[in-house]
Amino acid sequence: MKPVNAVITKVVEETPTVRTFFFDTSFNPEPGQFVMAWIRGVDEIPMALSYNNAITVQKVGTATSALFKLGEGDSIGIRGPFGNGFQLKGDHILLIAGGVGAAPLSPLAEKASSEGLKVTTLLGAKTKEELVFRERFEAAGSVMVATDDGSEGIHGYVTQLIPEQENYDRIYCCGPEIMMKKVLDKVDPGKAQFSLHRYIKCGIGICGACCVDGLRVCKDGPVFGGEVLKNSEFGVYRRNECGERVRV
Amino acid sequence: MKPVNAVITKVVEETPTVRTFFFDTSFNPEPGQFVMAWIRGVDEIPMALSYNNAITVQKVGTATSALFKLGEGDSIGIRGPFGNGFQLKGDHILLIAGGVGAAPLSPLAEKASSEGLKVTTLLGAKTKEELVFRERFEAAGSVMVATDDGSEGIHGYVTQLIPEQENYDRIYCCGPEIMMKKVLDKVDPGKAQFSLHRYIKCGIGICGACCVDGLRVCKDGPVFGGEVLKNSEFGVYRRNECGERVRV
Amino acid sequence: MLSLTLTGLKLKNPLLLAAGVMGTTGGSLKRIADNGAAAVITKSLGIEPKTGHANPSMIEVDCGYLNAMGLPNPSYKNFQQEIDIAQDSGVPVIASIFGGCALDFSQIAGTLDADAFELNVSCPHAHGYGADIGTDPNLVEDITVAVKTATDAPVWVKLTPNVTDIKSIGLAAQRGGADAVVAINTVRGMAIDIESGYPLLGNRFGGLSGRAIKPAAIKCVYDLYDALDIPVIGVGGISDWKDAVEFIMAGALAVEIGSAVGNNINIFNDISKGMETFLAKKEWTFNEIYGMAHKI
Amino acid sequence: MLSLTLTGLKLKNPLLLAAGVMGTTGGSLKRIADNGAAAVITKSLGIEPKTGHANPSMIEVDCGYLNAMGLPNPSYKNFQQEIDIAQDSGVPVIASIFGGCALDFSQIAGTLDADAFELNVSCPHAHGYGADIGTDPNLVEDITVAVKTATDAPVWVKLTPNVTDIKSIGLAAQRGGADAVVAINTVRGMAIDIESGYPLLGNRFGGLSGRAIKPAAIKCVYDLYDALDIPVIGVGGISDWKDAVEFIMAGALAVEIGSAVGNNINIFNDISKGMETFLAKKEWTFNEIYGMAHKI
Ligand SMILES: Cc1cc2nc3c(=O)[nH]c(=O)nc-3n(C[C@H](O)[C@H](O)[C@H](O)COP(=O)(O)OP(=O)(O)OC[C@H]3O[C@@H](n4cnc5c(N)ncnc54)[C@H](O)[C@@H]3O)c2cc1C
Ligand SMILES: Cc1cc2nc3c(=O)[nH]c(=O)nc-3n(C[C@H](O)[C@H](O)[C@H](O)COP(=O)(O)OP(=O)(O)OC[C@H]3O[C@@H](n4cnc5c(N)ncnc54)[C@H](O)[C@@H]3O)c2cc1C
Ligand SMILES: Cc1cc2nc3c(=O)[nH]c(=O)nc-3n(C[C@H](O)[C@H](O)[C@H](O)COP(=O)(O)O)c2cc1C
Ligand SMILES: Cc1cc2nc3c(=O)[nH]c(=O)nc-3n(C[C@H](O)[C@H](O)[C@H](O)COP(=O)(O)O)c2cc1C
Ligand code: FES
Ligand code: FES
Repeated sequence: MKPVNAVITKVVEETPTVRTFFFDTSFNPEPGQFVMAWIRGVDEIPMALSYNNAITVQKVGTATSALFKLGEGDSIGIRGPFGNGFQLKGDHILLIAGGVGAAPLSPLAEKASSEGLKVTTLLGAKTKEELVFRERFEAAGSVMVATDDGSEGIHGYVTQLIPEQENYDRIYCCGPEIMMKKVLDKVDPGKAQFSLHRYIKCGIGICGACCVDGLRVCKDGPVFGGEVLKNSEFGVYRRNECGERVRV
Repeated sequence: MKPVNAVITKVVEETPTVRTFFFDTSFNPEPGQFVMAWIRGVDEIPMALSYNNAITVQKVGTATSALFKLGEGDSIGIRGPFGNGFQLKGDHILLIAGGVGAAPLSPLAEKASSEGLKVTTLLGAKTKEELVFRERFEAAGSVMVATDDGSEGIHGYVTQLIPEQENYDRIYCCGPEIMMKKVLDKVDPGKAQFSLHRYIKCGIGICGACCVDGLRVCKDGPVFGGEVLKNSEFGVYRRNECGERVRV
Repeated sequence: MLSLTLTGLKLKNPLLLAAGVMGTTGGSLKRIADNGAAAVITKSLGIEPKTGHANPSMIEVDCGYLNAMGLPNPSYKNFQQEIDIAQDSGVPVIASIFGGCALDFSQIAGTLDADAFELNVSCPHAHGYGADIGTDPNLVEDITVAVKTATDAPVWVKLTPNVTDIKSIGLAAQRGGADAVVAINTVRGMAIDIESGYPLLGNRFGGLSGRAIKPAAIKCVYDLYDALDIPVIGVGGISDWKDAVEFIMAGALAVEIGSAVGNNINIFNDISKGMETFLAKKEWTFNEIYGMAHKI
Repeated sequence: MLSLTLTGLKLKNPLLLAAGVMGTTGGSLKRIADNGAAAVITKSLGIEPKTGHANPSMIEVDCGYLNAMGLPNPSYKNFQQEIDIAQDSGVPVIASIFGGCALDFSQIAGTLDADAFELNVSCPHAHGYGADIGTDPNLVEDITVAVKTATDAPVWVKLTPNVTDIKSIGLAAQRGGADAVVAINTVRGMAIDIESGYPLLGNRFGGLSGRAIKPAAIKCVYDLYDALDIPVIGVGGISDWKDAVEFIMAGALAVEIGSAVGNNINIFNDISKGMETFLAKKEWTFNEIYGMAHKI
């Protein structure tokens, strides 16, 4: 599919570095699916859908900065939704979100709660101001917070909040790879799903740029079960734009 | 569409010069629609469907002769069905068939009779032996015959059989162009449909080789109402393979 | 809102009937004009009547059509009456012509009365000049010069995409005095019937048209717009108004439509309506979108 | 029933993974091999790591895909470990390589340990030899000679269709000692976003792959089979077993599959099963259909 012209209808400042861009177009994704957002003349980058018709973006570099310059009435090109989504199962689920990793998990939380599941979220960020979608997770269930600077919740990493004994049917996780690796090491991999981040070029499963071993993040993922990630490249190295191995 | 491989399952000798080739493939045409029959290595030629799964061919030249060499188990390529079909209307219809022009009219006769219409057929040929599908027309209604040599029915042209006063709701005609022109001149053009013959190249309405004035025999036809044919090239001239005008 | 002047011809919109489609009879050309085309181009006409290649001469493939008609035509000698009938429609009638040498071309253009000439310089059956005139810049220039000398009507040169560098051929046409170039003719191609091993066309291979060739055509138009000073007329795979807009943004001042006429005889009206609605919605003029992809 | 020997390599079927698709990591190459490919070809490898063009670098269009990846690759220096992982699958691993001059090519081929080399002589960013090595028969011949000198492994030369005469390039490769030619690389093309006027690729234009280019590829394979004594490997638009059979009838001894892997990672198994069933039904051998379109 060619990109559709998505006109921005609203911009919401979620944190000092994170904004949600709402569009005039709904993409009806499974929670966890992503789109390729084309900021014309600049770059095309992968973004999870945080609502049916919105992406939630952390300003980190060229394309995200260019996007932050756009407002209501401006438009970008959007291809997607691509990839798989999270598979919702069980009665009580645990969400573990680091930073803007909250973007794909928030619609999952809402879907789960609307289906009557019990939802517990562990939400981490650098500081209190950078906590993303806290209200959405709270509306869907209970929330525990960790911040790097201790400005809210526990002082430290969100992984420290993972209860040793509590009984969750499923665990869903998205955040920096190092954090996700720690989660993978700590939980029952058969119960957990992780939304991965790799350099995406084609977005449609052809070029292979996004592979974790033989698995395509853009097409077979971005969501993978913990078992296939165990003993894989995940958490060890990723590939840069050239395809060179880079330690995580 | 590319040609399908149609395997000949049965060959029926209808007259000394006309054979019906049945295929393992049904094309479910409207009566009057045609296919492009590709005798591989030889030529591709237009043929009306005389049954759902058959064409009825008069041996007149290179391709038809090559086809006559094929038998059960042999195959040809078939594209289609193409074009429009006859539009069945009214309670009592008149069919006027000259020679192998009976091919597209015979399934029309059967359809009409199965829908309870009264069917009268005027069937013409050079000689008695060359009358095509007489039994099919008889099974569908009444039949009057004309032969050039008087070996059966009246001695003369089928057009002489057209009753001056009788009340037919619709008239359907297929045969040599000169004969059809005579019919057009004699009947109420608003009531009559004619299946035309022009040199067909593409068969799909693009090249324009088959045009009668601006009308494409392969796509807008082969069946046309008498009114659009009045005061047209029809019956006056046709185009040869080069597109030159040739008097009919 | 869509009207323009193209090499001196006044057109009500930028949509023309492509050569070889519904172009053998005056009646068919007139029908297309009556259905909204701003101008119509005849089947390519040569010196002598030609029957063309054996059938199958056109086949639908996955994303387009393969044809090897083999330039069937009644010759220019028999064609003035058809042009006259087509001109009754009130739109310009462009004669597409081909030949084996510059003399053939100039003889035809010097005799026929048409509103413009489109030189089909990719005749696969040329005599004297070898198989493919349109791949040799010198021949293209010579022929263009010859035709410009023979007629006062505007001269368009239609280019083949089956070359290493289409810009060099377009520049040759421009040097020869062409008033416009037309890009592209069909892309060489072939298909095989796997049930029998036979090539699907009577001529074994042919030219690909339709949706499949649009990206190649857009690239040619884009490059020619950059390289030339004369207008580029785009053709190849247009089947809706979006395609037409894409060509114009790539740098086509007008477009021709061929294969898509088969399934929609009213395509010219449909596309012009679609373009008008689009421009109105975007508050853009035709001039603003013309060559737009080069400006950003 | 489908097994064959191709330039000395034993293949269980004639189906190979095309260069640039799932070819950057040993893991992805191995996955494709495990899913039925008889051999896999790596992403094209150059002298230095390359990031490639800005995104969008690949876009689906009407009947295929446009890509302008820009040859992103980690360089041959970092790639032996990936080849080794891929070879664990048990199938031959062919290294696709590119460079700006014969020396680049021979340096890479002389260093890497692979079962064969495929020379990508249509790098759009070659230094020294200008934009398009693969359009110049002399350069193609020189590079082929250089690589043949540097390695004992079979050498395949992959040809671009964007030339006036692909046969002349194929003959040059053959003169240079190539063991096979591969046809075709992508067809140059472009698409424009009509909502904004922007070209849809970061690089503005790119190469067309997928269904749209099959007729062009079949024609190239057909012509090369006639012109050359070495085998032709076909590639371009294959998405089911019928397409593969069509290429083999056109004269391809084996075929490569690229874009269609995206939607069907199991395509190699699917196609080999489909071909086996077809041959059994027709009571034909692989050898009977190989080049069949030339024999009737
Ligand atoms: C499936 C998926 C979903 C994502 N969802 C979100 C989300 O919801 N919200 C969010 O803020 N971010 C998300 N990201 C990350 C986001 O794509 C990057 O932050 C963004 O591409 C940065 O672009 P930039 O030009 O601003 O940064 P740059 O200046 O280009 O570089 C900064 C870093 O961004 C990353 N990056 C750049 N281009 C790409 C690319 N094509 N593919 C992957 N990473 C790239 C690289 O790691 C790079 O080092 C997601 C990534 C993936 C793979
Ligand atoms: C819509 C349509 C339906 C037809 N249905 C039947 C039918 O049911 N039964 C039947 O016997 N015949 C039918 N015909 C006529 C049939 O197509 C010709 O008899 C046949 O093409 C002759 O081929 P040939 O090679 O044997 O003759 P040739 O040796 O090629 O020449 C004999 C004559 O056949 C005609 N012819 C040849 N090629 C074509 C072509 N591509 N298109 C049209 N006419 C051609 C020409 O008038 C030519 O002068 C139909 C024609 C049309 C247009
Ligand atoms: C059946 C057919 C016949 C054609 N005949 C001619 C011709 O006589 N002269 C010519 O210059 N181009 C000819 N063409 C090429 C078209 O004019 C056009 O360049 C090409 O088909 C691409 O446009 P499309 O994709 O809209 O069909 C022909 C194309 C078709 C499909
Ligand atoms: C994303 C992508 C990347 C490609 N990269 C290369 C490459 O690095 N080297 C090369 O020789 N061909 C490359 N190609 C061309 C393919 O190998 C193949 O020749 C072309 O895509 C046609 O085959 P297909 O239609 O099956 O995809 C690439 C194609 C695609 C789609
Ligand atoms: S980004 Fe191309 S396969 Fe995933
Ligand atoms: S035969 Fe081509 S339009 Fe009818």
